[in-house]
Amino acid sequence: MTNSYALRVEDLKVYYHTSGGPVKAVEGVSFNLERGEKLGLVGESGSGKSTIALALMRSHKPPAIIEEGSIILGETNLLDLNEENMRKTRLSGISMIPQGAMNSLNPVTRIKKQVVDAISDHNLKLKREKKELFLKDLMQSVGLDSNVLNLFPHELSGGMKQRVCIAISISLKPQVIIADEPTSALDVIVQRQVIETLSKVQEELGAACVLIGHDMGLMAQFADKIGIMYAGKLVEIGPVNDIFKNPTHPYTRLLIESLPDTNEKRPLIGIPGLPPSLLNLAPGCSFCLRVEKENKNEIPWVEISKDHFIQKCDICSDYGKTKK
Amino acid sequence: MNTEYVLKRFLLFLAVVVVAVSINFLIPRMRSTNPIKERLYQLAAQGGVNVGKMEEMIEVWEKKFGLDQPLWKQYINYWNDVIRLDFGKTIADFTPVINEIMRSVPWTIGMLSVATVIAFGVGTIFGALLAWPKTGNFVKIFVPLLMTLSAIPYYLLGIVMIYTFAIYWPILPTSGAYGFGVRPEWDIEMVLSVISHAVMPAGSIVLTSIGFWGLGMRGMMITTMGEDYMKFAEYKGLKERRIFLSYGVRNAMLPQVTGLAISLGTILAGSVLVEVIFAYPGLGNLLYTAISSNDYFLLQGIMIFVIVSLGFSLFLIDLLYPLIDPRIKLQGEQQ
Amino acid sequence: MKFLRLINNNRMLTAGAITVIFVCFFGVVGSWFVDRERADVGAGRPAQPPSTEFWLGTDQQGRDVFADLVYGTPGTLKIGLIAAVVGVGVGTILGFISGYFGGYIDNLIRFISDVFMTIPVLMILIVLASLLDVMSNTMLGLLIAAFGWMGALRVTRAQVLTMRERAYVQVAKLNGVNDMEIIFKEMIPNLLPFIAASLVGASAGAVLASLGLSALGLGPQNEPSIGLTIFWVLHYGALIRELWWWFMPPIIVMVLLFMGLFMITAGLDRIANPRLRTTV
Amino acid sequence: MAPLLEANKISKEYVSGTFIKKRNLALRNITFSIDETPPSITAIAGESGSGKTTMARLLAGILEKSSGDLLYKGKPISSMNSVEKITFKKEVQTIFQDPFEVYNPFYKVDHVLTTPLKKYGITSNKSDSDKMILSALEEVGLRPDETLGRFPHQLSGGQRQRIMVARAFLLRPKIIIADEPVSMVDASLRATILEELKLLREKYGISIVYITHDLTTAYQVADNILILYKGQVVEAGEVEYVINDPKHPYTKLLVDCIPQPNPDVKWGKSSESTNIENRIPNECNNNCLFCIKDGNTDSLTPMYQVNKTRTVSCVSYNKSKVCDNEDISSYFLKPKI
Repeated sequence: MTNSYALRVEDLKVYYHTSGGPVKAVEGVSFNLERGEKLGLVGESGSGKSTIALALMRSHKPPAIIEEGSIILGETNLLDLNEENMRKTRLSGISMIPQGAMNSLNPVTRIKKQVVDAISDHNLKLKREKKELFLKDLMQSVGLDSNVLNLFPHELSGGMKQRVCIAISISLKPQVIIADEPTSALDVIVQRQVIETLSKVQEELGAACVLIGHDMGLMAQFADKIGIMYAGKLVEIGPVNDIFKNPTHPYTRLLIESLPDTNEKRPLIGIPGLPPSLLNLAPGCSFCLRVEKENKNEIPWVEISKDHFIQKCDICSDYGKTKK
Repeated sequence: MNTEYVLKRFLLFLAVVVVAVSINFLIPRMRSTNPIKERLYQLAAQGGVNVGKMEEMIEVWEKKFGLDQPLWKQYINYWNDVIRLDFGKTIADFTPVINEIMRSVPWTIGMLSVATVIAFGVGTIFGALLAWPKTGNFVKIFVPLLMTLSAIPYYLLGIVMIYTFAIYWPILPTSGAYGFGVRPEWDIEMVLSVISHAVMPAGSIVLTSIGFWGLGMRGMMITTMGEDYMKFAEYKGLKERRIFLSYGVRNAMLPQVTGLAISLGTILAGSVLVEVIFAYPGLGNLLYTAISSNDYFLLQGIMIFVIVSLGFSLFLIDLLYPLIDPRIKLQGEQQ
Repeated sequence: MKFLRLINNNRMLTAGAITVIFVCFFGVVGSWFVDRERADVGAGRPAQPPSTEFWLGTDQQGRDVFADLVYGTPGTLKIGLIAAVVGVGVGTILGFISGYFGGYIDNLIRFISDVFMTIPVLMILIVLASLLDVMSNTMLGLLIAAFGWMGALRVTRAQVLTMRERAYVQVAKLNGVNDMEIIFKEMIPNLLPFIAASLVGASAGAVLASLGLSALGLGPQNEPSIGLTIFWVLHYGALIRELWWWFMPPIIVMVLLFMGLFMITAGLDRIANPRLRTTV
Repeated sequence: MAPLLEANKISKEYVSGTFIKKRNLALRNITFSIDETPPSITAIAGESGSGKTTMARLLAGILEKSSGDLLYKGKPISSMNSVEKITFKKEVQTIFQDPFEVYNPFYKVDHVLTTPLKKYGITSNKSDSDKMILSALEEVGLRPDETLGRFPHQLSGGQRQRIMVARAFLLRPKIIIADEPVSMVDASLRATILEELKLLREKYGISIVYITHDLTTAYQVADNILILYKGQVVEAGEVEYVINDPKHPYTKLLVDCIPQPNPDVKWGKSSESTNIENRIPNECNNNCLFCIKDGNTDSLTPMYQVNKTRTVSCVSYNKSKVCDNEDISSYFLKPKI
């Protein structure tokens, strides 16, 4: 059977095994990405979004263990690959733009070597002139001059460093690019430049992209599709317009209502309570716990409109709804 | 290179030299008695000292210290001698102190630099492997051994080694730098003799300092592994060997290399006791001779020589450091 | 309860502490069994192997090796402790002044410490010790301390510098807390593991230096210490003459002490630097 | 009536190097003030390196200024006696950015609440102080049983930051300087903290200086806003107009780069370049900080008053009147409370 999906994640479970019991960082997350599609994965700290990114790269470290599920890149389940094949798949099949833009490049090596390292460890052999041309094109595609190649990381600004990271990440034309809060340390102007660069190269490549973050504004600008993570679970996923116009899960709804904008001044309403501890979290609806309700039943995954799914809990789904 | 940085380092070097020379100048003048005269009279009383030579010696001493002159003049004269490397003559055979020093220095540098480099190399690799999660357990068995050895003072290990390998099982020579019957020429016999004599003193230093380098490297490597560029290196799908060497070890080693440079710089002052215990004819042993025979000029000469060359080598290291860490140039500017 | 958990979590620290305490008590408990006089010259026949009368034999000058050890160990420990407490005390105070107040005073202190760091300490000690005619263990300790305060200064200064910029110090200022109270109530509690580690490290360094000086015959000659024993060992060629009962016991005691101190440092390091809290 | 807090031509220069001096002018000649009534919320916005944190620290008296005067109740801080200084320290409080760093890991969170009550001599009576702490915590919507008696690492970032708001409130200050109070707090909790700051102004008449890089929260919270660029105020005035109708090319660029949480308002639609060089107006005489590349210049473009509540430092508006009052806040909208 062939499918058009670039990435299919099915029922992914990642637990951190601590002395106090398992911390269910990712609990049964499933989503699909078509070629060229941009998914924004949103959640607060500890919601499991960064753990998903690590698991997709299979770069999670003990005590984190992928308990169950599958990560299917094109036709291959990444969880079936051996270490060496997984290494080769990184960058060539699935690549990741890291969070810490400031420190993601080796401080003592010139940029050129850091790019070439990545290429040569994937057995891509180019003749000298061809290589120079390749590197120059690569730099140009992220809007950098080719003389950046001869510099050290500390000679670049934050935005330039992050562009270099993007350039490295697309150098082997992966099918999927993951970007974990790629602009968290950058100023707004540079943030826009970096996100636009990412958007441009991703479109040129036709790669699917997962942007992980907590800034709904950035997601609205970038993504085609948005997934909301809460307490290790994907609680809602859908096309970006549906999510903003018709947020259905109570957490999504409150999150979007709490966002400040520059249209009109209004009272800001935050989400009450705190997210639950993921240590030994009981099954059931975890948002209920935040608003002092309880639902221990299995929460069904419901498609409420085309491609728009939510975890539909009968108890809390109307929580905090203002009558319109 | 950053001028501010060079200036600061050079000033430090000058200060070290000035302080050392001044201490050397002041100490004997703070004592009520005159150590050289005392010692010479003592020798004369026992007989067997060439009276003419002794007179000459006292003359040299008087001239050198010029105690009749005002203190500032003495101080200037003293500097004059230091700059010309004129440290006076030894009591034992009236050879110029600088000649004695120059004869000892190569032995010390030769033996200790080899020992230091070996310990550094082995320790650094060990340390890096210890921190690397995928290293096999067979490496980790060595940890307690290394830690134990690094806790032992090298000269105590030296004593145990002499007893074990030179006396109990006499397989290595106990003392000296080469065998009695061997003529100091560049031939195989001489080389073998030098090596066999250096094995134990160098070995005691290597064994006790591998742990120091290893544990330091392990700590740095653990810190480095938490860095973002290590994570990105993994996302880049690099081969593990490359991540380990070009990304991990390359960065974790920076402080280690500074440490190595400093150890190499301090070699001259490094291990008096090892040389004494193994009767190795280096600078440390010369210092011991100077102390036990109350040889004032020799003592002073060694002190100044060591401190100046040490200060100078540390200054050189500071200048060379930007070569291994390209960031240092910038850091100097940013502060 | 908390203490028990500390013992369990930090076995390195516990093992080190037990070893050091054992070495310290060795002198105290040992003195119940042998008299001070047996550590003097001529207490027995020279160079006798261990027997029921002399448990560890006698040395070349007829001292009881066991008694020498029992009365020499505290001497060595005393030198180390004096040097460490004085050196770390001075270093910590200077580090605080340097880091907290900054400016010219910081530049000056740092410069002096850099100069001291560059000077080869053992060599200076050797020369100074050779000039002092009569010396006691206390004097030797102070002499070593004079060259052993820079490590504590560096550690304290670095910590104070980062702490000074920490927002909690700023908040304390906003809360109306004055400089002295900030140092003692906000900073020192967080510095304790570092100060303790410096203290232990400095003790080890001081014992090492004192052993070296004494072994060269530059230490106190009239009070028993392990270093002095080593000096006599070298002086009388105990190695060549295979008098193992003479030179092995002091070496073993010192190795135990150094290992204990080393383990304590490693244990404290794990408290102060959580990043190293992985398996050893 | 003299303003409550007044910065008069205040500058801050950082100097480094022992032999070769390096100078970095972080804040240039800024004059502005905060009145006691009506209590106001003023946002100071800019990117990293704009000098906004320097500004916060200067206003709070944490940092020493290089030149100019900081006056509280009409009196320069530098010539205050100790009693006046304590009053200033007590009445001008700061909330810091990082809600973890502000706690000494050695103490329970109670420490930051009990200390100021003791040190400022507000009460030494245990039951009084407990009562005050409880009411302050309730004011910021925290349950005392969930917060008191715990160590900082046992609380969430949002809780910790709200305790800091409670701490500031405990001293009944006249001004709170909030230095990026929500940038390190999760999105779902930001709204609550900002709303509390607004409440403190409305209920207790505390003026707020809100330092931020985020123009959307500035818009929601503040009455007026200052935009800082390289240590200089490039535009100031009523927040509604500054954000929705920016005048200075830099403010325009910043506003263009706001990621609006609305998929219909996309960045890409404003097709103008995001490079600063391309935003320099044609008529520019290349004589202001914005237009000179890596520039350092002492001749700053004057502030022009473009309308009643707005001032801009850009040559494109040189048809407008040059501000005759140095104090930019004199052109601010007076909030109605």
